[in-house]
Amino acid sequence: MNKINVQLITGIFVLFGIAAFTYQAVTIGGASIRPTPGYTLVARFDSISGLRVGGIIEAAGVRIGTISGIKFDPDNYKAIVNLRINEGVPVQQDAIVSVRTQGIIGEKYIKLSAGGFPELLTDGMEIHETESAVSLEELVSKYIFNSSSGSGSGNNSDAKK
Amino acid sequence: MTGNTPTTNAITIRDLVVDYGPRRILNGINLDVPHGQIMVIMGQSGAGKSTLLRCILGLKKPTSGSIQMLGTDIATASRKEIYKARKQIGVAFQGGALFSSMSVAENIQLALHEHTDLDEKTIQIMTRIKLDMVNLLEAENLMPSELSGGMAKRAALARAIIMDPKLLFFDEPSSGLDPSTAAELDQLILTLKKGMGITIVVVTHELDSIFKIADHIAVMKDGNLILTGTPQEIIDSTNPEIQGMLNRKPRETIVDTDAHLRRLTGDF
Amino acid sequence: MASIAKHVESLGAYCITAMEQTGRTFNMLLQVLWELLHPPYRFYPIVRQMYFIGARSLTLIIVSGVTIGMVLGLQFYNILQRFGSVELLGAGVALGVIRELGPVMTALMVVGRAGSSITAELGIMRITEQVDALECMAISPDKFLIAPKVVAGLLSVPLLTMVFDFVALFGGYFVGVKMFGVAEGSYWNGMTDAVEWQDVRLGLEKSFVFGVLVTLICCSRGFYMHLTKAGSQGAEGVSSATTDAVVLSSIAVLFSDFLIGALA
Amino acid sequence: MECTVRSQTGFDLLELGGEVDLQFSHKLRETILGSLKTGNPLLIDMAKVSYIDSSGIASLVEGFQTAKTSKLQYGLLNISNAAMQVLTLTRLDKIFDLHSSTDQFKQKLQ
Repeated sequence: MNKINVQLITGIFVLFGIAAFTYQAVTIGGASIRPTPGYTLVARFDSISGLRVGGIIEAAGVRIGTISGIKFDPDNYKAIVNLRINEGVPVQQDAIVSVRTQGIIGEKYIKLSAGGFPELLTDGMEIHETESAVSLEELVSKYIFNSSSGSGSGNNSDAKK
Repeated sequence: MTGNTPTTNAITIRDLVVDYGPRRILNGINLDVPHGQIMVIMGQSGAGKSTLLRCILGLKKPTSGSIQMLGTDIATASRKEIYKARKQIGVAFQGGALFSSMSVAENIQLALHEHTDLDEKTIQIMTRIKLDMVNLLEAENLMPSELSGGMAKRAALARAIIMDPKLLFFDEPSSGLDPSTAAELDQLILTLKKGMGITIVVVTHELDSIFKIADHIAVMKDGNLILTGTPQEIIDSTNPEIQGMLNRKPRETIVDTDAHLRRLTGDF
Repeated sequence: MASIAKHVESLGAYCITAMEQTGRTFNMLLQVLWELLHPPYRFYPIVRQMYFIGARSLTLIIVSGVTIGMVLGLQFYNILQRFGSVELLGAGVALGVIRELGPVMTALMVVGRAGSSITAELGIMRITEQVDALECMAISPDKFLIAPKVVAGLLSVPLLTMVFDFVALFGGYFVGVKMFGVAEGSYWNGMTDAVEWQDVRLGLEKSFVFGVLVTLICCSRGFYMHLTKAGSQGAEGVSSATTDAVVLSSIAVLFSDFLIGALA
Repeated sequence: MECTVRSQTGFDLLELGGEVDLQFSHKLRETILGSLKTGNPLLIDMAKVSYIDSSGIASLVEGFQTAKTSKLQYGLLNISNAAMQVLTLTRLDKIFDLHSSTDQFKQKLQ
């Protein structure tokens, strides 16, 4: 067996492996060497069931950020979600964030709807207008029992039975 | 080093006992191997020769007793001390035990690469000197699988003496070889003793070579050392077991027809 | 009664042997670590072993990776189609491969290809006195024989796993997008959205553990062959030690996969 | 091991003594090769060598080869018994230029 051959082939193998790893870690896994430029906003939800860290934030169907953290607020039993918004995306003070589902059983994501105020939110500020996750069971039961309350919007504390 | 007392012997063994489970393999061996001489340990297979050799080399821990080899007590020394002592010895194993993934030259150089920082050119010349001594220069770049039995034994010998050891062990140098190759190896062992002043321990059961090379002979039987002495003393010995070994008489001169027939047919 | 006692006895004997072997394997790990911390450090033997364990397994890994990716693509497509959510195909394939199948399949392939020959090689070195010869040359077999293999296993299995994952994703892509016409964007985006760094890390951690486990078990079965029943049986002993090593390391891979999954 | 080079008229004299073994032979090698680089013929006095192993011999051989390629005279002087045994064993006594006196070597230079 040729010495140079062994080293060359092993080198190629190592490079191939590292390249495959980098592809997975950076492109698919979403690990970034530097944090993407942007700013972080906070929002409180009654329920975010199904939402995960790393999930996407969309506006008008376009990805504009990621969910960078989820915490539980023990004082008033709410979920605190950190939203990492890409640079150059303005969020108005009265913008609305809502937890939505892709397809019927798909991933949960956050949808950002623009507000009308001219004032924009900056890093660390809170979005007050939130809509919680729509529970499929809730929808079904509403439909079946013809419940009188409105659409599956937030601030419903009877989501859990 | 433990017990670094100047002795006249390269190896001193006292009351060596080795048990394997309930079986006693070596039963109180006492043996002295003087510097610069050839000691042949002989005996039939199963007499405990290889176990004794493995104990001296530190490959097997004895149950009790002491083994002084070049000033180190192998039986009680730490791994580090044993390794230090082993750098002064060379071992040629029965089947050669050449590393099959390396060429003959790489096999021979291995210890130099591992233990010294000699220049590559020096190592190459040393390898060729040793290969020339065992008359194997043409096999330098062959792989062990391409060697004949005799060549493998000679390559193993070259590997054993590459570090210019003070003490050389040779396990069955002539077994499985044709008479002329065996005689060549015997001659080589004698040359090594004379030319380099190496103390040599040979383990064998081949009578022909024993009397050609030995300065001292130790005869083993069933885990005991029944006699040690010069070749002449062994020949003159009146011990019937030794005479039996030397003459290799047929087991029975008069065959008991009935008994033999019964043995063969298995009817009792 | 006597036969029951005999069975209990053989169970006990079996347990003792198993404990001894585990102990020896663990002891070997400690020896290797000790040797790795002490000079001289030699890198070429590790490269050589990586060539053998890693580079030479590459073809097998690529072929099996593509195949597994295609199978997953096919099966997931059939299931997801019933729920009308074929856009999750990418996510399904990626999560399945990166978290579970990649590390496990790669480790099993390495067991079959490299592990078995490690055991056979060391077993033959043991019965032909090559290990003793090393000892007598004052070269530590742990340093010279075992450590390069374990380090090469530790490095090669994760690298192979990454290659396996990579080609499996394309296998799924081929079936899902090219054969069944799932939208290309939804395949890759679904993957990107569903797979987190944590998933990649879990797969990577698993493969590191598998790499060490596989090489260590295979090394110890071959190297300590003389201490087992197989040791006195020559060539037949080598073959039974090899079989044992393959079975044992495969079980170890599957079981530790479960353990890591449960702990993570 | 002692290993010193002295300049003589027309050649260098390397005085070698003591035990030449694995530990010291690389120093011997460097000395020999270094001396040959100056372009002077080299005579190695081995009278005081009490022991020489094959690594020492290998260094002598390499020096000999280097001297030959640069067409320099290269001789060994007053070989001690210990060294002679090893040279005979390795059949190198017939290859090296062996001398019993400095004058003998000087004659060869002319």
